Amino acid sequence: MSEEKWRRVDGRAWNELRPIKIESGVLPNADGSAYIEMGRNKIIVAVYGPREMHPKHLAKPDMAVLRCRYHMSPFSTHPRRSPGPSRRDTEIGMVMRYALEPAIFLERFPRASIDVYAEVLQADGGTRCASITAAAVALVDAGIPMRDLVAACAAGKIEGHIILDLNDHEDKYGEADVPVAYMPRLNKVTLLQMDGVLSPDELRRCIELAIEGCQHIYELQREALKRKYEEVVEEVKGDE
Amino acid sequence: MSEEKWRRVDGRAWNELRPIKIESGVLPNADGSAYIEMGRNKIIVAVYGPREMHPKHLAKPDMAVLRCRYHMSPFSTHPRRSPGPSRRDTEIGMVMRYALEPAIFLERFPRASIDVYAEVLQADGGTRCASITAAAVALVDAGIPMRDLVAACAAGKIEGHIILDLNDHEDKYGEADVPVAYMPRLNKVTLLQMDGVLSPDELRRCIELAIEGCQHIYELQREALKRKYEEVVEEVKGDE
Amino acid sequence: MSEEKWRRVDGRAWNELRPIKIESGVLPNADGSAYIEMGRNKIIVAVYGPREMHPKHLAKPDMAVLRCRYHMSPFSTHPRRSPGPSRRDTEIGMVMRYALEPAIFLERFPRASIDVYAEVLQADGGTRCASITAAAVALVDAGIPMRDLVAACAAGKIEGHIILDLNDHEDKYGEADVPVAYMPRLNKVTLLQMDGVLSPDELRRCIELAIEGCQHIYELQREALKRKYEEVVEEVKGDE
Amino acid sequence: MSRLSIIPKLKRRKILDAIASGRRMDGRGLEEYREISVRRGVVEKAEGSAEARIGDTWVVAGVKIEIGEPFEDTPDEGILVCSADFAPVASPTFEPGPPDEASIELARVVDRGIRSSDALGLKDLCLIPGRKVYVVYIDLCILNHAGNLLDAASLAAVAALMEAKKPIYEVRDGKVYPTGEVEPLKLRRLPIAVSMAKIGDVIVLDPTFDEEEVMDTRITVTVDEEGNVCAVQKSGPQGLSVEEIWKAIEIAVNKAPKLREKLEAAL
Amino acid sequence: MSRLSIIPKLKRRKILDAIASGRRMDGRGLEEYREISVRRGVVEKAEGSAEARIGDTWVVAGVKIEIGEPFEDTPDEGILVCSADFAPVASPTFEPGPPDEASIELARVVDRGIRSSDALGLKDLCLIPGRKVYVVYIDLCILNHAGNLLDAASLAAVAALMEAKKPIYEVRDGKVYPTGEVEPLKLRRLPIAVSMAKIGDVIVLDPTFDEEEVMDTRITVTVDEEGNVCAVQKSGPQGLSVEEIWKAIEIAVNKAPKLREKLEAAL
Amino acid sequence: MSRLSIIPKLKRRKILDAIASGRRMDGRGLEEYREISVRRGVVEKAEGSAEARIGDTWVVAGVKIEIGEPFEDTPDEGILVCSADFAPVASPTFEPGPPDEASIELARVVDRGIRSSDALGLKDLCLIPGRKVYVVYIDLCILNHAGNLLDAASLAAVAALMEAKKPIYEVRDGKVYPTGEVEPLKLRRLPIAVSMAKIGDVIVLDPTFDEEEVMDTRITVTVDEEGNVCAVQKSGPQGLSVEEIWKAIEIAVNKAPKLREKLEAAL
Repeated sequence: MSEEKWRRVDGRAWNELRPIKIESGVLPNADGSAYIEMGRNKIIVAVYGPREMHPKHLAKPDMAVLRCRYHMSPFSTHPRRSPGPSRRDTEIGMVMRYALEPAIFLERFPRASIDVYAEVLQADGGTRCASITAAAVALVDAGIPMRDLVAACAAGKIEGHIILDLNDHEDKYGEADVPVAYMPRLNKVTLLQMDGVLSPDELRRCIELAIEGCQHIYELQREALKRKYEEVVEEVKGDE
Repeated sequence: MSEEKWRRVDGRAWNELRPIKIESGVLPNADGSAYIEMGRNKIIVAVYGPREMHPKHLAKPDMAVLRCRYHMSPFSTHPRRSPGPSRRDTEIGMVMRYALEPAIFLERFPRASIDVYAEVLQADGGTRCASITAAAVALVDAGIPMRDLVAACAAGKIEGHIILDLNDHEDKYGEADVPVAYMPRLNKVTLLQMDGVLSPDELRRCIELAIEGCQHIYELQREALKRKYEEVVEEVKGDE
Repeated sequence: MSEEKWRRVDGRAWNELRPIKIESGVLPNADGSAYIEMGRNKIIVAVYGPREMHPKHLAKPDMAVLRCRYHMSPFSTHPRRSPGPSRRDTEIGMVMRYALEPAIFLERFPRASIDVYAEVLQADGGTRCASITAAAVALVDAGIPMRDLVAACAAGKIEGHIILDLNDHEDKYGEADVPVAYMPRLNKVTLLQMDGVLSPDELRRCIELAIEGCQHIYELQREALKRKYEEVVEEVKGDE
Repeated sequence: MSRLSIIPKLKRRKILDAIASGRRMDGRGLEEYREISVRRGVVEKAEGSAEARIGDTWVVAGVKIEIGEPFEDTPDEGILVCSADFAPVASPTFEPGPPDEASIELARVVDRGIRSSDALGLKDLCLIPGRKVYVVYIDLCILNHAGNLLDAASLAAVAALMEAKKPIYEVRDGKVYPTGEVEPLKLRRLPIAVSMAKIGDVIVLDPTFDEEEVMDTRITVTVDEEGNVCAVQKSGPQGLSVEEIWKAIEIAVNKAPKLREKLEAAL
Repeated sequence: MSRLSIIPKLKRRKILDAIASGRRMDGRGLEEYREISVRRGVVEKAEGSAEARIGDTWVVAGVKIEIGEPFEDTPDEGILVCSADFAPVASPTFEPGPPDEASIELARVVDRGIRSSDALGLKDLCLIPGRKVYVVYIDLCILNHAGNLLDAASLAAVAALMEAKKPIYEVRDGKVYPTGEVEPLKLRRLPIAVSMAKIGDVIVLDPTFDEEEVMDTRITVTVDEEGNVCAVQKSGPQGLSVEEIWKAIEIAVNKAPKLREKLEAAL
Repeated sequence: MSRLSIIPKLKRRKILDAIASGRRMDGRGLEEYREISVRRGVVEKAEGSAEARIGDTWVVAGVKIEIGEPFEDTPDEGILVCSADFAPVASPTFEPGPPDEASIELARVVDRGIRSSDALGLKDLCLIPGRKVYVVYIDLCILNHAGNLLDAASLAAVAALMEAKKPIYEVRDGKVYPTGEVEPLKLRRLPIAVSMAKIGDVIVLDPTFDEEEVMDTRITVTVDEEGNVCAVQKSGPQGLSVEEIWKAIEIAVNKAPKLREKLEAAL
């Protein structure tokens, strides 16, 4: 396959993820939190809840309501962004909610809200996927019972090549971008969007490639959670 | 009278209405609705209610509250309008409410709201009058008990001539514009505004001319409602 | 002291206040009100309350809530100001609240609100201090029980000289501005801000000078209230 | 409003009884204004300013004049922007916030009175067609609301315009340069708003706050110095017969000259 | 939504029962559209306009074309702005106010379908790089919401663009001058949105309002005339298996040509 | 607040008892800071950035530099814009929405410290008087709120400015052309904010979230490297005696050099 030899702007192989760093429990105030670096993306996610819904009339009698807010810091992009929420922010908050909701046992917390806040400190292509990946870790960190983790990354096409995990440049100049979120154990896609032009067959290959990426990210999520757990255990031991 | 011979930009006689088309029951979801074309004006009006007032603290213990919202589609004018509500929209919503309120038995629906929404798809002078005319039809279509219909049209003055039913051009370049709404059976004026400069006598002649126009429009309203009623009857017969 | 000889743009001595005029009870509708001119500043303050808090959830079970709103009329400055509230307005409303709150027996009116509205008709440097001075008079005029009056004025530095009560020009071109509010009987500073660069010693001298100014303004506040009281007494006598 | 909750119903009854006797609650006749005063020059920093009081109603108007770009469809005309702030100082019912229906109506009716009569001569306020025109802002600040804001606001606005001075610019090479000089805006007309309330079957002039609370409808007729009408606004939830409209026009045309005197006498 | 309050639960039960039998509540097959109609030229004052109806769903699209400045990072491209108004005429649940999540999603998915496929050829809409470009506004007005707004909005938008004419400008000395002539926007592709709902284990095409209320998730696949996909949007609170995704893509590619016929036949 | 509901009253009692013993709840002395750390360069895409932590309080500041038009009344000065976002990640009490009173105050006090001391030398940031100047944005993002946001925000802002590089422009024929080169903003002063809370009769340095909840008032004194004061802000519902003010100034002047060391040591 020619794609094996061709190299990308940043030197990665076609099916190679950017360097990823995930840390959980980074925010003392939040019930759960996570920090993710995915290439030059830097995102912090906080989870508050389950907690009493405010305003009350939005509560549901038989389940918790998941609310997701995606926000980019004014300095996260070039040029500077205006601090208020954009229509893009609103849409990404919505697709994050749909991506995470199937993984959470919402029905265990009637009338409650679970609030997920993603704050993008630096953006470099693929922030919605990185935010979902971090949010899943933060949800577990908050002790919220989950059916599965949710891992997310994009695949796409540039100069005729199908590639994994587009950076900002590839996103802008490429032919297509397909962000995917995936629950590995339940084998379900919970986020699927597409921008660009692809034949149905190329689209399938992108989705399959993105799912492979998600599987790898899932391992990194588990390691981050395990690391945190070990730290806690060591702290407890240290206290003895 | 010289006004008999003089002709307008669009060829109408001084006391001639533009072509008017009224249809009721055009929106399946609304409790009542109407579509009006008055010259090149194209407006849809929906009525929702009587229904529970939301937010509750706006409800009145002894009568329904009528709320009117007038909105122009961004593509209804040249140049394009911004989609948000303008101060003009707010004022027209208010005068629509005052024009329609005397015709409705609001006291029969304590604590309820009756919502009238006018959406202007194309504007060509006289949209507030056309909206009121359509709204009255939509209110009847919604089955709301009425003291009378309300018909509306403007009179005004251009190049020294008193004229009926100004179009956009006459509104912009004329000397005065006098929109009037009228309840024909109760013989009351429920909308009266004036823009421009008129002697008191000219103002009276404009109001009288506008009232004549309203009487004609009233017939068209009744025909539209009758046509709808006959359709319903025929449908019912067809079903038998 | 050389400062005794040096004169300011408007001819004042270094420790001289601008001409001040205070009137209380100027607004028939308000529970209390005051009008102040301090140089070319012209400000009206209205007090409404103690009254039922709206919205209710902001009420406190054991005390009244003081709310202050500072607003500049669009024509109060050059160039014209946009009519909406600015971030500066919000901050001044907040510091006004902190400046006045210690003087009021808020605990006597649980669940109530006391609303102070300052409307600046003309601004000429020192509007926050003039607003606080007028607000204290308006609170007394409203019959609200007070621990003390609050008087406010600024001191600062221009061309190396420490001066009292900066006008707009001195505020803009001076080295520092120190607005102070003061409760004379309780001997407490309730507003203290500083803009500019001062040595700690200069800052102390500014604060001391501003407190002297406040003491003088306090006499003017008392006279304004007394004048009003005498008017009332005379009206009552006149009625007999 | 014709359908009222209990307290306003009692108030309406009292007001109607008074009116039936030909005298209002405050002792005035049906077609009588409260004490009117107009004072110009109250805000020195504005290009023009004035306050108007009608009884306890108190409005301040400020005029600011700037340079701006004309609207696309009127490239050779200056711009008039009229806005009203129902400052919360003015009434226990006003709250801080964006303009509501009532303040929008107030500004628009004052605006319409000035605009329809072309009192400002907008074509005289163009410096470079399509590029630079004068923008005249009239800002209305309501300080005390005791009924009939519209007539007071209209008086204050026109008085402020009468006093306003615009900076003179020199036009050279398609650019404008301030000369440092000013000259008065030349007002071509003095539109005067006259408002009446219909309560029951009676029309009363210059309604108070209480009368407005119980009125059936209001009609404002704006009249220029030649007795022409240059704006009308009917507002409120009841209809008017044509006879009532004729009567309102007549009252307005008759009363406007007295208000114009106040305006012209103002310092 | 998979967890529903009582009435939707009953509704969901009924809808599932119908689907299980291979026929929907309104008698349609699982992969069948409601009656579709497209009409062009409904708003003469717009540069292009069209209405689309799918069953009782009714959307009007208007295209306005103006001149503006390009974005900093695409100095040689025209600008496309797509917005949707869920006018309160359209549904008892819509309220006046700023755009909510659903209307933002609608506009963004329609926008993406047109933008990704570069249907407009944005580079052809540049007059002076970095300075003057065409701005094409597509405004979607929802008149009646009976489910599957997205496909109707997408049809109306593309039909309005097909009809739209842009004013021709002459570029001279770094300035643009209107010639008074117009020419059609040349559409390079006709993207067609095809939406499906997953309810239980079944995928149904063109969901109604009731079906959308009880669905588990929705997937919209936008397809161009060569059978390429040019936008996908999965929306709703449940996941999809890859098989379900493959199936949805296949249905969309198969159904799009029929919708394109409607579009091309529209007057 | 001096009048508190029941739980804060108990908390206040505990905090007062601790203070009376000369040690605070977290073991610190009255005039002792929590652990402070400053790190520069955390957001590579910004022209400058830094994070500051004081105990668990965590603030990130980003500096962006653009070209814009000067304000009318300062045609030869660059523009400084400082804003703060109390991101809802930072506290269970923060909600998404427009800036509230507290975030406005935070931004304005940080702004004032930098502006009054003319740390940026705004006159050096002018390219073409009246036409083109540098606009320096400082955006503060609060990530965790554990009390004394102001000192942390001020540290982060100044550290980000210390690191910031501005693009160099060439001015030719009244236009500006980017050269592709950058140079550091030259900071002329390093203003340091030192905040204290008065609780009962005691002044404590660097208050925690709990201490701020029960404090009577707060005073922030911003000090430059020569020991001059360049901003003061008293905030909170109680008054201060002059002796308390003198003491607060003294503490601030004494403590600022230690914070400045952290700033200068930051990488």
